[in-house]
Amino acid sequence: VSIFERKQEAREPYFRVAEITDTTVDPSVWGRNFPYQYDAYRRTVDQIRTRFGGSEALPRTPSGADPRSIVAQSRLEEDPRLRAMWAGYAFAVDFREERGHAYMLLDQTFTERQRAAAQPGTCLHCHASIYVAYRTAGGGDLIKGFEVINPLPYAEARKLVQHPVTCIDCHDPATMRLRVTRPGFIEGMRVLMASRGERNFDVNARATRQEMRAFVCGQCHVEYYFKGPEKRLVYPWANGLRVEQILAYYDSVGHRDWVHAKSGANVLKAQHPEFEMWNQGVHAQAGVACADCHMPYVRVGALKVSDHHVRSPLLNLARACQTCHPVSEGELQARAVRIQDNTYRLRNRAMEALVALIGDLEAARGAGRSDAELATARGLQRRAQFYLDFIEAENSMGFHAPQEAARILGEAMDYARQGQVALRDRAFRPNLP
Amino acid sequence: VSIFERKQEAREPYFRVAEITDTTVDPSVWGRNFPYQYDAYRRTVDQIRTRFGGSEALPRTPSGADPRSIVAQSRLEEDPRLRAMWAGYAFAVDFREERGHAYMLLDQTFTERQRAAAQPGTCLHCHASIYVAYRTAGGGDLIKGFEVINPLPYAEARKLVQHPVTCIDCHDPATMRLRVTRPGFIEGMRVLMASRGERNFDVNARATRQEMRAFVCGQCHVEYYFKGPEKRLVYPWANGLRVEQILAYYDSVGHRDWVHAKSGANVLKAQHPEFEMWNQGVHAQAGVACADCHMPYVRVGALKVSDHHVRSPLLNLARACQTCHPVSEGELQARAVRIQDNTYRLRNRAMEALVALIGDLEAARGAGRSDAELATARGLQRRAQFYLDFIEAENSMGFHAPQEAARILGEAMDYARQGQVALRDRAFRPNLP
Amino acid sequence: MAGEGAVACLGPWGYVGAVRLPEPLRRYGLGAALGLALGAGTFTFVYGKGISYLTNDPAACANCHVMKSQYDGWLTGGHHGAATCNDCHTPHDVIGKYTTKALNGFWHSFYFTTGTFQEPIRMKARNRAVTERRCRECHTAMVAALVGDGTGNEFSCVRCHHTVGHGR
Ligand code: HEC
Ligand code: HEC
Ligand code: HEC
Ligand code: HEC
Ligand code: HEC
Ligand code: HEC
Ligand code: HEC
Ligand code: HEC
Ligand code: HEC
Ligand code: HEC
Ligand code: HEC
Ligand code: HEC
Ligand code: HEC
Ligand code: HEC
Ligand SMILES: [Ca+2]
Ligand SMILES: [Ca+2]
Repeated sequence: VSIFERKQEAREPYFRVAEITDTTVDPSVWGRNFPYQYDAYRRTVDQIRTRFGGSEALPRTPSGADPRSIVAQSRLEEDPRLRAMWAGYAFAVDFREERGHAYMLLDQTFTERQRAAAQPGTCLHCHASIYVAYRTAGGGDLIKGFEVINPLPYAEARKLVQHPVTCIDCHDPATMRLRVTRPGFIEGMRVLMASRGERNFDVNARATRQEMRAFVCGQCHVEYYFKGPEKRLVYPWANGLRVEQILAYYDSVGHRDWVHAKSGANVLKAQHPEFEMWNQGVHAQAGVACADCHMPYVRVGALKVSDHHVRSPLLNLARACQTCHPVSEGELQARAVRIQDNTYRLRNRAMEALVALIGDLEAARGAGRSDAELATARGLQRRAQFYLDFIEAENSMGFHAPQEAARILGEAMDYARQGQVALRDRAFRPNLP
Repeated sequence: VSIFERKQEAREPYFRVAEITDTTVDPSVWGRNFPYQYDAYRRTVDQIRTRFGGSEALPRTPSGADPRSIVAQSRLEEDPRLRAMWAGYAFAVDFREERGHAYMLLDQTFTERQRAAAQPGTCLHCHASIYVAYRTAGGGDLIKGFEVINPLPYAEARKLVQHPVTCIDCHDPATMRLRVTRPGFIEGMRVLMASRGERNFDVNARATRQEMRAFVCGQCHVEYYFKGPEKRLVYPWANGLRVEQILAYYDSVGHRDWVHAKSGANVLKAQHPEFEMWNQGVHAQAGVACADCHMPYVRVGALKVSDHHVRSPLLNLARACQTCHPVSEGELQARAVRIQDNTYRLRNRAMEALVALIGDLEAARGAGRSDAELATARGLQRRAQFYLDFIEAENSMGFHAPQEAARILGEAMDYARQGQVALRDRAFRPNLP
Repeated sequence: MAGEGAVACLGPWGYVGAVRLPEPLRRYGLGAALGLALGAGTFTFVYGKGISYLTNDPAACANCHVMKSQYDGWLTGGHHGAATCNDCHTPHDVIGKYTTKALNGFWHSFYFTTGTFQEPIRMKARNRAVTERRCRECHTAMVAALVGDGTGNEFSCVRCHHTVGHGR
């Protein structure tokens, strides 16, 4: 590249060679206008492992039911205690390390969890470019389309989409400005802000640009559940984003994800609460958004573009961190890994406590003790397990909010061990939050 | 004036009007050469409270035994559960919020802990300008003097000193360079470095200037115990600075501070491990020293000097934090307090767990259960209590190392609750580190 | 700085110091790359207004867009009326000044043209030492009491004042 081109580029960032509208799903069409972003976007197929993140590319023999020739490593094999924690739920059958965005639709379609239980159309909310499909199904109305697609059987809904998350899910095609397109997030933010005294919050109208750099990710990287027979996707934020506020919400609506196969407790599965945990950390407090670390600016000639190769920042420390932290990559790596190692050790302690409680409950049940006798301990299992899973399911191994992650794991141990006491002492009164 | 002299002048902005030597204890003499530092040093008499730090000036009626007309607030009254934790130990009689350096000798001399138990000369190591006294008592040999003064009865040793910590304790009078003068720290660093493979570590010879800006504080703001009948002051760092490494050391030498009055357990008191905890935080990892926050630079006319008014940085946010963190004071305050509030809530949960275990042990003992039956639970009390006290006694309410503080409190709960299980189930095998 | 992938660097005034070889030189070999480097570097130095290095006008530094954020930061920063880029980034003495300018000018042009520099751009040890000295030269009086222990065991100003030049 010669210097002439560089000067040139600074003045002429891109050409609109293709027309894109609010129904253009295919990213390759957008890519004709924005080749740098598109090229990077396609690189989310890369699989590189970090100590706790990224992913490993494991070859497998494709079968009729699952044609994938490469999958990410199984987390169940890495830590078999997870099977005890999720006994009786589809997650105990298949749960893998997540990988790049390119795989989201494939991995959802072919996970064994699909065969272990019948899944609804709701699943696609976060695994496909479904914005246009919602609008079409709703006759132009996003929310209506959402309500139409949610209760469909997965296989049927699956026919309505073709791509993993694409440009249109995060961008307004006319201005390229960020926007959120996901009903779950739009409604979740509305109840959250209502709990803070703001009624009828409209996230697309109200969010700042910097907030949007986190909100587009918060569309999917959040805890959720399917509400009622209509299988509506709901983000459980009516009381706030902290783990105890979310659990209080589930308790208040009497929700359980399943009945634990060993203990008989009404338990919950936490799922990727990155957005919620990030919110509790000092980075969020300082206004640092997901995109700052996961899509840092990269220079292409004279232009600065956002790296659309969304991935682990630990594979990209210079750009992801050094803009703000003027220290060496080795030092940054060390700081992150220290936080993660601390979290990991504590997670393992908490896992021991939980598995011990589950074992005790199983034994007590086997010994024929009544549901009434087991109620307190089961309640404590529900709580301990949700807290532990909140960190287990969060994908940064504590990095997004180090103190909060340790706090939650600490409390998880407190509840699990109290459950063990309760099983041995009917007079015991637990100390809840 | 020749150009040479000009350079000299610029390098030495002070007039050496008074001669100071390695026996000049009186800070007012040093103050004639270094008036800015001396004036600030004297302001450590100020008492202002922050949410968790600083101190409150409470008036009291002086008595013959205790002539102080103002003391800091009692921590025992703020949280009576502390009396249960320390039952049978002098700390359950009197324990107050610490205040400025100006009070250290006074507060030590007149604390009721002096009357609750006979204290040795060792105490003075950290509450008086004792460097010259050690050298004198040792005939010029610092360590020898230390060994002479340690076993003296407190009242006798007390006569050998007059000042709280002064200039000579941290500075070389000839060059004004920082130095450490405390045998406890010198020996502590030696065993610590030996555990990392470095033999015969001489801290004064080896430390960088930046390290010294923390080491001078680490002379006193550390966990310690009195070893053997010679009452030698020992910093328990032979395995490292983390709480479990310190406890492992105490276990290996069979040390206990006292036998718990309610439970009969062999327990330990943790004391102000600021240096140890700071070491686990991201600030230390980034090379930020105690003096950076507690003695930030301050402008006096055309000069800038280190603020010798050592105090809570939350009373001085602009200088203590803003140079490194270019955000508003309100925002900095919010970040610190959020960390502290999180720690405080977790500390309270851990306190509940510990007090519950102590209650159970007391009841079991009252019911006549044998020492053998109580052994496991008592061991767990020792561990839980030391962990909790490590954070309780650390004076930053988690700020110095937020994640580590939460980690330790979390483990404290795990051990305390396991103790409760053990009391109810003789077959129970605890999960230790 | 010397070590693997480093060579002694001859500036216009003789031996200057060891310079870490950039990636392309290490990859393609010194001899072949040097010709290319000189050609490309000189070309950019002229066309890309590398000559800016020889002036004191901060706007000249911003001739390279990769210096723009620093320029913008400097415009609104505390040193705007007090120090130019070169005041902080080149030594005070004449020889040192032009050696630094020539070295920086050459390498920056080279990197800029080949596009091989790592981003975000980080100040390297040699330039850091220059800047640290410059702080002390202007602020002698202010910091005399702090750095005057004569041990050479001085600590970094930028450790705390990392935002002074152009923010971060
Ligand atoms: C200050 C930087 C930073 C911010 C802000 C941030 N993250 Fe992360 N994130 C990280 C780091 C570091 C990791 C750990 C990566 C690893 O272990 O390889 C991580 C891990 C992840 C992972 C798992 C990645 C993997 O490779 O397996 C996901 C998913 C994720 N973050 C999503 C988010 C979302 C969503 C947000 C905003 C709500 C966010 N992050 C905000 C730095 C950040
Ligand atoms: C439409 C839903 C959706 C949106 C929007 C979304 N993600 Fe994801 N993300 C996923 C899914 C699903 C996966 C897992 C894919 C798989 O494992 O097959 C994933 C995976 C990731 C990973 C893991 C990559 C790895 O190598 O392990 C990171 C990091 C990540 N997302 C960050 C982000 C960030 C940052 C944003 C916003 C800029 C974002 N995501 C927006 C659904 C989404
Ligand atoms: C609220 C958004 C959301 C919904 C709804 C959702 N997912 Fe995901 N899914 C994600 C995100 C984000 C990831 C990546 C992070 C992770 O794996 O923890 C992911 C990862 C996955 C993965 C790869 C990792 C693994 O767990 O093996 C599979 C498979 C998957 N989801 C299947 C499903 C199925 C099946 C459903 C419906 C029952 C579903 N998802 C519903 C957001 C969602
Ligand atoms: C998961 C969300 C997400 C998806 C999917 C996504 N982008 Fe982006 N995009 C972002 C974010 C975040 C930014 C930064 C915007 C800002 O700072 O305001 C961005 C910025 C851009 C910009 C502005 C220039 C820049 O690079 O900062 C362009 C152009 C762009 N994206 C094009 C695309 C194209 C083309 C695709 C599809 C191939 C795409 N984006 C897919 C999140 C996304
Ligand atoms: C856009 C700015 C920005 C980016 C990008 C960024 N950080 Fe930070 N980071 C901050 C700020 C601000 C703080 C809060 C302390 C401060 O003010 O310096 C912080 C704090 C931290 C801390 C203190 C620990 C804590 O409590 O979370 C660590 C460790 C850290 N960052 C590592 C990283 C790493 C690793 C990356 C890259 C993956 C990164 N940061 C990316 C701005 C950033
Ligand atoms: C990055 C800044 C920082 C560093 C470095 C630091 N501290 Fe602190 N320290 C604080 C803050 C903030 C508090 C909380 C003050 C409060 O609650 O009012 C605190 C509290 C304290 C307190 C209690 C003060 C009071 O007002 O009651 C002591 C004693 C203390 N620190 C000693 C040390 C020692 C010794 C070191 C080094 C080993 C150190 N600190 C390192 C910021 C720091
Ligand atoms: C010779 C022992 C000794 C040394 C050296 C020492 N301290 Fe202290 N420090 C004390 C004692 C004792 C107290 C409590 C005095 C009291 O409550 O009467 C104290 C109190 C404090 C307080 C609490 C003030 C308040 O308002 O609550 C802070 C902050 C503090 N020290 C920081 C430091 C720092 C920073 C250094 C090093 C620059 C240092 N100390 C060096 C013994 C020492
Ligand atoms: C290793 C250093 C060290 C030794 C030895 C030491 N102290 Fe202290 N002491 C401190 C520090 C540092 C503080 C301030 C921090 C705090 O209070 O936690 C303090 C605070 C105090 C206070 C004020 C707060 C309170 O606890 O009420 C009293 C009183 C006190 N010490 C008495 C004693 C007595 C009596 C002894 C001997 C049995 C002793 N100290 C031995 C370092 C020491
Ligand atoms: C508890 C430790 C401690 C005590 C006591 C102490 N100083 Fe200091 N002093 C420091 C530290 C830390 C520095 C910073 C030194 C450095 O950065 O190398 C310092 C720096 C100085 C300096 C150099 C200029 C400056 O302000 O940074 C002078 C002069 C000085 N102190 C005088 C005194 C005098 C006079 C007294 C007694 C009235 C005194 N000091 C007591 C810790 C102490
Ligand atoms: C440990 C942190 C630290 C280091 C290292 C440091 N400074 Fe400072 N500096 C400060 C603080 C804090 C202030 C603010 C003092 C005030 O506001 O009273 C300051 C103030 C100044 C000022 C006066 C600012 C004004 O408002 O006029 C100058 C000039 C300065 N420093 C230059 C330097 C130089 C040159 C060095 C290196 C020799 C240096 N500093 C090293 C923390 C530091
Ligand atoms: C000499 C520089 C310096 C000083 C002074 C300083 N900090 Fe920091 N602080 C850092 C660095 C470096 C980090 C690590 C993250 C980063 O690189 O920004 C950090 C991290 C933090 C964090 C992240 C949380 C964590 O994990 O501990 C907070 C909060 C914070 N600082 C608050 C403060 C406050 C409040 C003060 C003043 C009492 C202060 N800092 C003084 C340099 C400093
Ligand atoms: C020809 C384009 C160009 C011009 C003109 C330019 N720079 Fe640079 N500069 C660069 C590039 C490219 C780099 C990155 C090189 C690297 O990382 O080694 C850089 C890096 C730097 C660095 C940090 C690199 C190091 O080695 O420490 C400093 C400081 C700097 N420039 C200052 C200046 C100043 C001052 C001026 C004006 C007198 C200036 N630059 C003019 C292109 C330029
Ligand atoms: C060419 C002379 C010169 C150089 C070189 C210089 N300064 Fe300054 N600096 C000044 C002057 C003059 C002021 C007063 C500016 C004002 O008050 O507007 C100043 C102001 C400051 C201030 C207070 C204002 C602010 O921006 O925060 C600090 C701190 C400071 N300098 C630190 C430094 C440091 C650190 C360096 C080296 C990295 C440095 N200076 C290099 C001349 C210089
Ligand atoms: C008052 C002193 C001062 C002035 C004036 C100044 N700089 Fe800097 N510059 C610094 C310091 C200090 C750093 C190192 C920052 C760090 O390490 O965080 C730096 C770093 C840099 C870097 C490397 C990027 C980095 O963060 O390491 C570049 C490029 C640069 N300066 C260019 C310029 C340009 C161009 C100008 C004029 C528009 C300028 N500087 C003016 C003090 C200054
Ligand atoms: Ca992954
Ligand atoms: Ca205090």
